Amino acid sequence: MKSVHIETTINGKPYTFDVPARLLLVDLIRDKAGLTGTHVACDTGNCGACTTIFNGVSVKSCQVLAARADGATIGTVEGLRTANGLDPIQEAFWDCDAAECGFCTSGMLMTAVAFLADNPDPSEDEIRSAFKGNLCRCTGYLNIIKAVQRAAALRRASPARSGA
Amino acid sequence: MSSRESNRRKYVGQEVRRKESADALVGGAEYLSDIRLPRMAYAGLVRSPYAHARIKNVDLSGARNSPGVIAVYSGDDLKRATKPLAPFPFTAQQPYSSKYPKLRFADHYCLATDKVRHVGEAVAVVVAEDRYRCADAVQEVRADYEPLPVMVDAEKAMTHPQKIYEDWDNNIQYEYRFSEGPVAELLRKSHAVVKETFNLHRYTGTPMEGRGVIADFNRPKNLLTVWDSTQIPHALPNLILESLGREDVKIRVVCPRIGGGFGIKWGFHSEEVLIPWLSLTLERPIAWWETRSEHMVASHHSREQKITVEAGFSASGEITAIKGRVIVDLGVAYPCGGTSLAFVTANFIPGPYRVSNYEAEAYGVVTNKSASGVLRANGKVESNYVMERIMDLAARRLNLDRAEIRRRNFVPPDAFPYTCVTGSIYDSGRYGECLTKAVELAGVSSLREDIAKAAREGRYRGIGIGFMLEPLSSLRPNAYNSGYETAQIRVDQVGKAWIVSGDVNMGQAHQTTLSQIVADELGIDINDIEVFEGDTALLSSNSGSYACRFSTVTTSAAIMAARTIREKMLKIAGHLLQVDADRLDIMGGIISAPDGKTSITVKEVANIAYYSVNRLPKGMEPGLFGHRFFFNPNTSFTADEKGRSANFSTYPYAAHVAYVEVDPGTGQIKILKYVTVDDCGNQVNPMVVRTQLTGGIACGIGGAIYEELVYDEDGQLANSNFSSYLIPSMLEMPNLELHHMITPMPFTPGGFKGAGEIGAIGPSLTLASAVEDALTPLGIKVIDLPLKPEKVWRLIHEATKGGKAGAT
Amino acid sequence: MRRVEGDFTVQASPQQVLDFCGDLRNVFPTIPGLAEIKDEKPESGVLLINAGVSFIRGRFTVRIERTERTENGLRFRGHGDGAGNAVDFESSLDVAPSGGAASNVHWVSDVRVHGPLASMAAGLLNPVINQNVDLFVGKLKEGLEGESQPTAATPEAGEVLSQHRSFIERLRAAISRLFRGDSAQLNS
Amino acid sequence: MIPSEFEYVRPNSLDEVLALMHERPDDCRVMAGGQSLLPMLKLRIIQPTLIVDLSKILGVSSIAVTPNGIEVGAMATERAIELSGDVRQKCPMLAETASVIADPHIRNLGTIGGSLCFADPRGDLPACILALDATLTAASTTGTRTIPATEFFVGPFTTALREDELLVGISVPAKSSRTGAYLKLSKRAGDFAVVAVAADIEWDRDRVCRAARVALCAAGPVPIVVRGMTELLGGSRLDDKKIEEAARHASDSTEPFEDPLVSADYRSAMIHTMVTRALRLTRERAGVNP
Repeated sequence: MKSVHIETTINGKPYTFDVPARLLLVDLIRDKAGLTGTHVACDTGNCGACTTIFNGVSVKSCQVLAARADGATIGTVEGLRTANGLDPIQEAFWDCDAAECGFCTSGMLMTAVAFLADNPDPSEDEIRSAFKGNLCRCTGYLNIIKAVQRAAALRRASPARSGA
Repeated sequence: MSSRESNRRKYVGQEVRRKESADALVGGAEYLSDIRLPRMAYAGLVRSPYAHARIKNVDLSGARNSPGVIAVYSGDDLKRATKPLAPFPFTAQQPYSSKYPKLRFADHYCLATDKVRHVGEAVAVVVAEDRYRCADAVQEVRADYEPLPVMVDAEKAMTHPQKIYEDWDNNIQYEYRFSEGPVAELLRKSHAVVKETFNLHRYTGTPMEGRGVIADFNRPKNLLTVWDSTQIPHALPNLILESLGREDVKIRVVCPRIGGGFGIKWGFHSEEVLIPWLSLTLERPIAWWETRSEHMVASHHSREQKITVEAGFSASGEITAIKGRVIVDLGVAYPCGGTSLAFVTANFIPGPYRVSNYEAEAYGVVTNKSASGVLRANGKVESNYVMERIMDLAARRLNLDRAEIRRRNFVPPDAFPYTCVTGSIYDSGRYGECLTKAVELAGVSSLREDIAKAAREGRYRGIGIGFMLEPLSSLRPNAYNSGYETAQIRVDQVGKAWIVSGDVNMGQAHQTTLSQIVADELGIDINDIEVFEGDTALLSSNSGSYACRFSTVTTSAAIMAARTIREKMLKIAGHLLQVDADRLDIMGGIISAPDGKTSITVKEVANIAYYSVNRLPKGMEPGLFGHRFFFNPNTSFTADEKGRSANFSTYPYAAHVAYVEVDPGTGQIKILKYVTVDDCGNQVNPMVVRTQLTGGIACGIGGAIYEELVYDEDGQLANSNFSSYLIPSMLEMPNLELHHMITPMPFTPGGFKGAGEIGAIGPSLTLASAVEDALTPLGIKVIDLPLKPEKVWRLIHEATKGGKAGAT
Repeated sequence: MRRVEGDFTVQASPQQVLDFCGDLRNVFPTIPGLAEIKDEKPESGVLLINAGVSFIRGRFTVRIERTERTENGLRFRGHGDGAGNAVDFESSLDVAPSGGAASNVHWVSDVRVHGPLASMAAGLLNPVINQNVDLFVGKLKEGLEGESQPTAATPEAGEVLSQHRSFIERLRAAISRLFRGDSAQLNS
Repeated sequence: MIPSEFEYVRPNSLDEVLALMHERPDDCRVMAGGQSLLPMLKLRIIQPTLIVDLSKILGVSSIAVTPNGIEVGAMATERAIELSGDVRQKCPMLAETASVIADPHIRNLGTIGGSLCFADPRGDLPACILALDATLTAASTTGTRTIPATEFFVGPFTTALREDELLVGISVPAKSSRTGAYLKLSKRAGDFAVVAVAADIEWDRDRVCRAARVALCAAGPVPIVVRGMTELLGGSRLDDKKIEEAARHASDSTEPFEDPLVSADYRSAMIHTMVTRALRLTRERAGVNP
């Protein structure tokens, strides 16, 4: 059939959709769920601006059919902020001036969330390899590396408050 | 500054966190493609697969009955309904009264009418209910073409009989000449002459957010609102109306949050007429934003120039004379500002050096490629590159140290303001000190031992030295970029300040830095300030954001506007406190007398200024409002009798030193150390300055090694998406050591010069110098760009046909 | 522009080769990815072709015409468009006797690919074009030598013939036309 | 950026998939991780009529160590292979290859089966399994068959699988003492290879080369096993002269295609450079100093 029924969870909230089979996951998030914090900056899966958390791992949501979201749990940038303020990763990006135009920032943040979950104390080289698939044109990346290192330190100091 | 003045300085100079990041970090910033309007329809463009072909016919029937389609139009429809695109950046077809520059424009409608001139030129547009079905319908349009010979070499196109524009006598769109002094004679008599021809490759800025336009025509109000991810909001109302051939419609242009520009959104593009026309015609909101593949062919490119430089030197290394010839590949003659590339390059080949005898001819030539336009430090990357290469080659020829030959030619510190040979007035600088500091901080002498050790192990390490001077904050006669900027500040009834500037924020922290400046001028808290840019309903100005003019004219207009409000607040407070106004000071929102006891808050003064106006001094108008213009200092609109013109207002500069290893087996370059010393005048926010410089250097490294737009002889672009157009990732970006000098801009209240572009100039010239130094044993000259591994490998391979160094 | 050329010897006389190839109705069935013949005349035709390789196929509407027939050669020109791409090609066939009843055919084809496809698969277009041309020449050779048994049994390198069942019947019809001797039609 | 319309089915079992592939061989397109397929769909290079999503077929994503080697399910993700202790221990070159593919986000979904069936001549895993002398298992409604890796890649994007066959497993034979290296030269770290070399050397007890396999990707229309490496390197301790000979032989026996972004002569020279470096690294990893 050319359309699919989807029951999914985004940022902890349940959603139900009936969408064309060809719909991309990034368009489900942006157009159907109205969460426009996730962005699209290329059409070949290279830029990483659409990175989100999908069943616990980071994926490029433009490289996944929305149909696959049925029964999945999804995390987007809008889910990072909790009742008691920003996630340490968001604070670290702000302190280290790791965002300028902001278009790649949501992808960078979600990559950092997934990466720090598995690497609480990463080296600089490990950070650089983790962000190989996330392009930025404004910052020149060095502040993003510092932000991830700072976020790792903040989370090690108070692991309880990590988001997503 | 007096002591009272100094404690007033609270924010400028501090590393304040960026206000703009508050919403971006939570996914709350609204970019163009995030905007949703009721009944919004989507436009999709049908683009030519041919680089040069006559359009035989465009069959729209297939698309017309495709599901969800609202309307379909071709070039002929648009030719009947609109005018050719207005000649941005000029308000008139013949802007210059002087003999040179000579410039002409072509009649382009917003869809191709008679023929297509580059791959990706739009021939038809489809409007549909949603983006998905729009993409299906675009595929159903059948266009028949009759291929024509394709021209992809600018130099050949200059004399080729095949015309890209039938009504032109040749393919030259722009011509510029300059001559000062007996150059030919001096070159003949020079001790040494270095002559090279540099082929600089085409690349582009690819902001993460591509271009996009949404237009919504409200017939009852006769109001057309245009959302546009653009750097020239204030030029667009006139450009759109002129190109639509209409006078009656009110236009409001709104820049939503912009995801990067870098000059690629400084230009007038066909979609900025087509989408508004569709909304006027269909009376529905219409949205279009480009895919990345579309961006690579439909947004402009830059940098592609062939430059020949012939420079004479005395025995002690002083420059005697320079002759330059510049050919810029302009691609198709769209009105996106590419004509200035030849002018800027030709005007600044002499760069930071004392040159009094200079001759230049420069051409902008059309070819069957996407249009060329401005891109971060356009004209300056190219002119600095060729001159720094010439200085290195002269140093080698004259057996001089590379830093020493530069010091011997620099404009000395006491010569400022210095009128250079082509007429520009360099504002202030300490060039020699800057270069010396960079060489010391990089530890060049200790690196020499490292290099010797590596050489013994058959490894190629080298040091690159580069100096760059960057002309900024420019203007042109009879043009949208007329060089002034406007700032309007209003302190409201409760003492909050609302700033509106004619500039455009696309990631350069305008909101943060303007808040810092105005908070200090008004003595209020930075969080009591809101900044608006890019909305023509709030303010009218000239063009928008380019060439770091924010640092020179926008900050100055804001400072002047703030000071008029400060003066009025002090007058009101003085009247109320019965204290002489000029003995009062404002700090943290409190206006107080020197005794520290008598004071009144800004909020109370504001309340009185708007409500209890009876308590105002006699005859004083209500309200706290300042609106000032600030013109580019030390510039002139017209060239003098010798053709010398001063189009740029301020001149930051920098020295870069790179320590690299070249892998002879693959040609790859590994950057081991990269040190910079920048002088961008006073700094509003040192953290933002460092980030802007780092981003600039990343753009420079991309252009130097990884990014390349390759056209084959059929005019097909070989890399039209992000899997083949290679932007540096985090792994390609070396750590940097950034150092600074502060030589204020003497002609503006703030003294800022700007740091947004200069980073992009350094890497190509510095890495070329480093690779050349590393391969000294092979006697290689690095001339052309990019420094991609294959090119470096070929330099080594040809120099070592005997296979000595071709070791793996 | 990509130039693809080669030559092959075939067990047919130069005259037979020129007759066979001169009538495009014989050549069309040998084109890999052929989906439908919309219009078919000896000197020209319009075809629907699923061009590409294995699962990567674009649907192209292709017009081919025989532009010239000399004493020992043939010239063809063609244009195809589909999915926003366009392909133009000019091909030439030169035939010379090469002992006994065989002849040597030298062919050259200049292929110009326009549009997103040209840039998408820039580096890969060459092997894909080469592979399709090898297939085409192989089929043409078979058509010329009148080998009747279809070669569908053994999976051809890069082309699993079972994908184009209708193609085999067309090949047989073309061969039978050649040997039924209604050559009058061929020389029109 | 937007795929054309297609039908979508997400079967729960392998048999359902095989039945579908049997009924509709002409227009059925299977999707594993989708990381190679999605860009092709978005750019409309591929416009399939039916997509069969394999993501619910879990039985074929396991990685198991067996007495005669490693069995990798076709649906195992590149990330799982990269991080698998078993693979790192038993067959480190396979883990090394997986780790240099694209970026972590792509590897989290991309599967080894998807990558092998896509058969991009510039793909990393095809060259790797050739050097490892692996065999592949294909299933269809009529049963399963094994295909040696050397006969699997038939042309660019074309494999020996029949229309109704699904790749279900890859088995890498254990070798008593082997070392290997996968070296990739690409412009940026995550890009497709300009050239990549998979080298696998078997050593006898006193560290003399008993068998050598070298495979190249992006060196031609298909991933290539360089013929005659065992004859050339066998019996040696891979001294520099032998390695130079092997590297020149590898470069001479390939004819890379011309590409506007990478010229053929540069690619040939890089085959020479990278084969040399891969063999030296393999030698080093075996603790052999010639």
